[in-house]
Amino acid sequence: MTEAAATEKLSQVLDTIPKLLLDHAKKRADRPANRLKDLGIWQTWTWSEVADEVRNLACGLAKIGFQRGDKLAVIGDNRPRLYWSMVAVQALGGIPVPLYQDSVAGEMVYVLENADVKYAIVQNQEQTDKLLEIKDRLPILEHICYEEPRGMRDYTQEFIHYYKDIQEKGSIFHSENPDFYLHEIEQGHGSDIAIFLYTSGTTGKPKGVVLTQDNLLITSLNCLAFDNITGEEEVLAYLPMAWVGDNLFSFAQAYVAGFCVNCPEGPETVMTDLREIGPTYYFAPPAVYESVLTKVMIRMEDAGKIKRSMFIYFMDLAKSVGIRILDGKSVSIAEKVLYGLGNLLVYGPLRNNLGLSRTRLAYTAGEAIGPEIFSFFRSLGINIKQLYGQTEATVFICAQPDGEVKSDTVGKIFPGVELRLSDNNEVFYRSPGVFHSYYKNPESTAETKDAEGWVATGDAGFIDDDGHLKIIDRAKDVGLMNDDSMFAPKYIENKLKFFPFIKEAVAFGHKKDYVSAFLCIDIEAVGNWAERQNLAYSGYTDLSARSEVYNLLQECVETVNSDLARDEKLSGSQIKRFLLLHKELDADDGELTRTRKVRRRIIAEKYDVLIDALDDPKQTHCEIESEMTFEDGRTGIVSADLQIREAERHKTQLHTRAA
Amino acid sequence: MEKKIGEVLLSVDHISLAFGGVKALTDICFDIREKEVFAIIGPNGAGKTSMLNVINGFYHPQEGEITYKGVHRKQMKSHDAAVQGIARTFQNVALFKGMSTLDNIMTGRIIHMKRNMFWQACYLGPARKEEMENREYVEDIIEFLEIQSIRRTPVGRLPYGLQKRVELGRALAMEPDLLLLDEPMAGMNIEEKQDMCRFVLDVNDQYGTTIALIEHDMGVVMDISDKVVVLDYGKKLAEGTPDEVRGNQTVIDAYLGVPHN
Amino acid sequence: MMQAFIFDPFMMMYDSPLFFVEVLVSGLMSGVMYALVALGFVLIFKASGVFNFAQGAMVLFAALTFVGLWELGVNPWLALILSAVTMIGVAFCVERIVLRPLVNQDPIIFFMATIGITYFLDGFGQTIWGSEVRPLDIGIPNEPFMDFAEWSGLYINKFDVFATVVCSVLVALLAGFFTKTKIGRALRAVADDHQAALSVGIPLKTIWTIVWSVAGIVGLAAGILWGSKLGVQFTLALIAFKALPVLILGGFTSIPGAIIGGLIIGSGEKIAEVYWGDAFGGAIEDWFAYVVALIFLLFRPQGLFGEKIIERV
Amino acid sequence: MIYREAGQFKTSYNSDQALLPIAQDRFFVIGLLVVAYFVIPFVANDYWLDSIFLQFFIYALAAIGLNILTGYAGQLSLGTGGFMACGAFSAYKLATSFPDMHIIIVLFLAGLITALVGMLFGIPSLRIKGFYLAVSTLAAQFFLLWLFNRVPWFTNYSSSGVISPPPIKLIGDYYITGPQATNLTQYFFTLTLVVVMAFGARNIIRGHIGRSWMAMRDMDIAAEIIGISPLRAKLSAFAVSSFYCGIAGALWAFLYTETVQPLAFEINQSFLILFMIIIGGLGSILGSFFGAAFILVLPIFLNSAPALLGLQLSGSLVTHIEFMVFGVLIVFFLIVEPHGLARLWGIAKEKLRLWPFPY
Repeated sequence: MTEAAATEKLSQVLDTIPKLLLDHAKKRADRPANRLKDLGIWQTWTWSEVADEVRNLACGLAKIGFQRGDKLAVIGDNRPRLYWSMVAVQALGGIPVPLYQDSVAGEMVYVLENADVKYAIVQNQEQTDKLLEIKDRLPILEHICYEEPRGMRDYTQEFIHYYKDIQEKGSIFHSENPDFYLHEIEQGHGSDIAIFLYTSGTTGKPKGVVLTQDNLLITSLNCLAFDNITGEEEVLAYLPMAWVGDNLFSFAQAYVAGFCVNCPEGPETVMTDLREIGPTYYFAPPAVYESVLTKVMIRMEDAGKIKRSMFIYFMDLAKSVGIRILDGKSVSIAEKVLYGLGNLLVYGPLRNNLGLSRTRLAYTAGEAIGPEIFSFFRSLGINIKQLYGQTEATVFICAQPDGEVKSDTVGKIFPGVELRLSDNNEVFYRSPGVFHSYYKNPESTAETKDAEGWVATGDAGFIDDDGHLKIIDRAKDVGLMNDDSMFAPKYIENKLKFFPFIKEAVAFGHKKDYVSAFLCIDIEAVGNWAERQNLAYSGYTDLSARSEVYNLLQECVETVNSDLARDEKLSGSQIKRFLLLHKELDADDGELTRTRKVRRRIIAEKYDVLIDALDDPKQTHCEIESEMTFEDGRTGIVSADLQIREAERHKTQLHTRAA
Repeated sequence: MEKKIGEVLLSVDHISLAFGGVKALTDICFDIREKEVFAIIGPNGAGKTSMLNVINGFYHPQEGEITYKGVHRKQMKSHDAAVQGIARTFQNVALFKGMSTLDNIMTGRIIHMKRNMFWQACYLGPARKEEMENREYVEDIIEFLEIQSIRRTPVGRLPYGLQKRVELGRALAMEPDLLLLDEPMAGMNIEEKQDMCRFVLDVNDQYGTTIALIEHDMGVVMDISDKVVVLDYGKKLAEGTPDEVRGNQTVIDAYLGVPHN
Repeated sequence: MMQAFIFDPFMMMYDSPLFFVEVLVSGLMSGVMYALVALGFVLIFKASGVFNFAQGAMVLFAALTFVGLWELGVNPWLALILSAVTMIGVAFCVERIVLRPLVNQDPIIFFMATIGITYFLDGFGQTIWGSEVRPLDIGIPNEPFMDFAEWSGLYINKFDVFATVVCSVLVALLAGFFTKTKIGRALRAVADDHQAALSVGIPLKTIWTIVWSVAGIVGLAAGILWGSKLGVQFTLALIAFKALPVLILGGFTSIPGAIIGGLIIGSGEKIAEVYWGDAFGGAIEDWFAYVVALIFLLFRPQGLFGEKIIERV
Repeated sequence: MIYREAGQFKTSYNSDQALLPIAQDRFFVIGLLVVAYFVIPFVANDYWLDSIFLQFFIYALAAIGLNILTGYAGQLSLGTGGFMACGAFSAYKLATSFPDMHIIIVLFLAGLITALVGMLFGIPSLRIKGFYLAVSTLAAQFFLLWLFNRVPWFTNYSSSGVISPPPIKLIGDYYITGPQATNLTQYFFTLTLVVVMAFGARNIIRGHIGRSWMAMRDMDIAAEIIGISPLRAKLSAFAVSSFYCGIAGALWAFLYTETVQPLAFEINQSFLILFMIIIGGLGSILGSFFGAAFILVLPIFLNSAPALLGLQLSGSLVTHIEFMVFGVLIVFFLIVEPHGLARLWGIAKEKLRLWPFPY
């Protein structure tokens, strides 16, 4: 049949991403689909161009032997060509497996062989070298294809291909057998497996979450309806492609809604690129918002007196008025006028400088976000909302509808999702987004997903009066202290981390008499504070050993204690003793996951000396020697003598905390 | 991989140069071949820079002759040399302080831009087209040298290491056949030196440019160059592959200033 | 036409050699005056590398002050001293207010700054002393030595001779000052490089103040001489423009250059005016000097006595 | 503060290298033009149209000319007046010899002739630098004025030094010169001319020619070694600069003073224009406008200020004070802000873009 007719036929059932692509190429041929900041400008591809690129790539892959069901690894920064490769693979009925581009070769091996990866498309020489380094341990890895030719001219091995050469082959192949490509797409269906996403795994080896086309597309559709997202949006794709969030927000949704995905020039230019693009729809983990806020505050510290006081005045105003306006609550004329003025003088320019002036909708998830960070952005008039989800659910479980936004909940149950709580407060859900299985891992699959398709999140939480879900902690991490009071480490740690001075915190209390904690200072914030106190210091270790700094953080800890004291469930878990770690927790040292989640067990093993010292009330300080990885990848031993502080604890106030 | 050294590109034939009474160069001869990384080394005041100045026509030797691409020349203006494909960088960075990184590199394209005043003034058609083409070429260089983030920064504000990189970019923009580098690594830290070495090799490799460089720090040179000439007090001490030169006693003496006894 | 340019002038010279000599001499005399002004430029340029466009203005200002004081009934000698002091004051202010903040700027900026000073001094002087023309009679009659004339038939102006004498005295003094005194040697050193000057142990700012004062006093002398010739008025400031070509010829850094350049321009100008003026339509002094200088520039940019600059990379 | 750059991304080099890449700037300029074309003509009285604005435009044009030479190409010139005179007289000769030649052609040719003369006097710049050059441009100043003063051919042998340009039609019955010319016609004509030529200059500056000038200015040796021929660069700078000055001179004589006389172009005129670019900003087209406006408004202010304070000052005294003030201002700007008002403007703009952040 003719190409046109075929496309026509396909576009009736748009149940896979490749079919959606063909549809867009027809309906919105000349609208931008992807942009990439390259060679100084935003190189743009329209939907029809993308369609051709993808077709050529797909045909090219087929030409070098890509079969249905083959797995193709995608490794690199956010690049249109890498996104295309995922579509191309799906078009051929294969399965793309995006990997975290910053993980070292050693870490990649497991995923690559667990996923039976046969093909790999990588960004550049760096990634190619990683693969070559481990190739002999991956017998089935057949072909490597690189996107950026820089420095690749000496790589003459026949199994290494240049992206464009493959497309070259592809276009020839296509002209030889024109209906191959469409035929392949035709065979695709919603129930097909769309992608493997490896959960970074706070514990043990990563697991390959298998998601189907339906998972992605149906969830996307629900989300579009929920937030009325249109094809006019502009998004910036800057989060790791291997992470489910990026897959949904800047891949699946883009293909469903047909909006434009922009890729930054490189990791170091994200902020400027963000500012240039000014996305209308934005997603970031709390960490990003936090660092932005910190930067804003630090920069304003250096502003002139008048300007700073003006800034402070209007920010206070915004906190009371801005949020109400955003939630559509009533505000007096006077307040409206003042806010308008503030908008002219502060909020507008600020939004603009942060690149968020066009942002209709911003999401945050993954971790709890600090209340003042959250309210800061909302008071600027940026509609930032929280959602609760996980890879296994294709992200969405709960989300905050417009006008019902709170800093301490993760929102209402998402359309199409059923939710129930077990007696130990663990959250279970069932939804169209529920994952197919863990790849080659039936037992974990069975553990997590029961016969009726209910999935255990492993999170403990409860539904508040407004029907919002409130997450306390990982269910298995919620421990009991020797006095049987409940101990929710994550909850406490988050409360600590909400202070700009504290970068990371780890609390211990399970089966102990009292709670104690490691704190890591935020070198940027504390360093700045030190400068203002004109307190000289030589580096991170030195700074965190200063008693002035200890005093500073002690205040934070005690505030948290008084906060905990308000909630009789948690009052018992106030922090008694704490110390400041001599080094930052670092993913390279295995202390954090790539998504910067704390790896509790590993830390517990590594720093057992410190924990013992904390548990022993007599000790006031403790020697520690630990290995750390430096910027350049070399490792070395750092040793320090850390002092231990006692924090004041409060009596339980009998009234419960106000929501 | 093996790279092919080509024909003689430039040959220096019995060159002598003097300022007033002072002899800067005496009877220097050597050949630079295509695709070669050619190093001129020697202690301070050995006449290295004067040699480069002679090659790109800034100084005019009293005696001797230079043959470039088979053409003999005695007198020549340095801008003619540039047009014939000889580019260079300077020992102490010679960027145009008033301009941004981008503009500085764009100046390197001037010899390739021909549109006249009139077209320039209306900035239409040909002039604009020409501008865009050259911008594209320059952007490639910017990416090649990994200086995207400072594209719009006035060069005056850049740290020394980056300035040197921009200067290299400007020279590359001329699409030279022969690239003269005057102490490209002077005053750099180890890291910057390594970067610079990488760039020099990549230039030689990707653009196939012949490179003649002066270097003070012997170690660096030996790693990257195919051929080395050693000058001292304006005279040629030795010539050959890095290893030959390294072995050469007179060179070692001259360099380490070991007195003969 | 051709005849007017090529033939006639030489005929005239041949016809009356005496007249030619007179023209030549008077030319040389005014050349001496140019030299005097040029001297001021050279001093400052030598010591501070600044091309002091304000020299002319200083001449005018000095003369105005002198005349002004005299008219106020001050004894001329006292007036002379007072004006000298004023010029030193000016030098002091210039160094403090203009030069010091601009130190390490490139010369062209200094040059433009001195244009600023020019405007200020012109305005200031005339604001205080008014702008009407003031005759100045220092008792030297502007007439030839009659008896010498009778004896030789050459008419040589007393005033010119006086001017020449004053001028040569000044030059002699300066030469001595530069070669004999410690400061003088320091000044020469500065010309070469500022560090050297410091090593001599004299702070740059002192040197600048001194040199500007000296230039000011030379200006005063020039002002009085020119003033008593043309009357003290704004046009004195324009003398500076005459001195520029002299500098080009003589080179910016050479005192003898200034003198000889002055003589060449002075005499050349007169001769050109007298013999070729009509052929060109008169008043060619306005530009003659410049064109000479220009042509000269093309062949010897550094001037008769200036050092050649070797450019380094 | 007023800048909202988020979302203003460039998808082509063309838009990236546009004259005014930022939308807000575009609006601002467009706004200015609208005011200049549709507001001022209808509110301003003849005095303002004829003296202030006309003079302003012409000065701005001359300042642009000098700025090209001194600010961009780094060749100091004190001969501006001479070149303007050259423009004025060549225009006069053209207009009288070819009565029905259109004014635009007259101006254009006058510009070209001046350009040639400029190049002639620019030749020494190949050998000499800085104030040596300044001197050679002074030569141009004196020589040219003498020429027009003394050689009767230039004044068509008219007995009086003062001669007025012939009336010329612009279009239809609209006269651009002579008694029938209305201020409004002259205003619109000059305005348009200035706008067009200003953009022209800007375009040349941002192209390879402009770059070669700036390269010469910033470091001539390096410039030569990257293949810029000093001959080309310097002479082209002289040519373009003189072209602008020539046209400015012609306008001055034909439209503003409506008499053609060397007196109007003597050395002080040259200095005045030099001051404009120093105060306005060396190496900035915008600065040329600032400078022109400043130098123009200052005397008016000085004249009216004493009266406001109730003082009575004689005209000559005011001129002297004017001299002093100019002198002080020049020194002040050279010390405090060598890049003049334009730089201040630039700084203010940066602050607004970063607002509320300090950096």
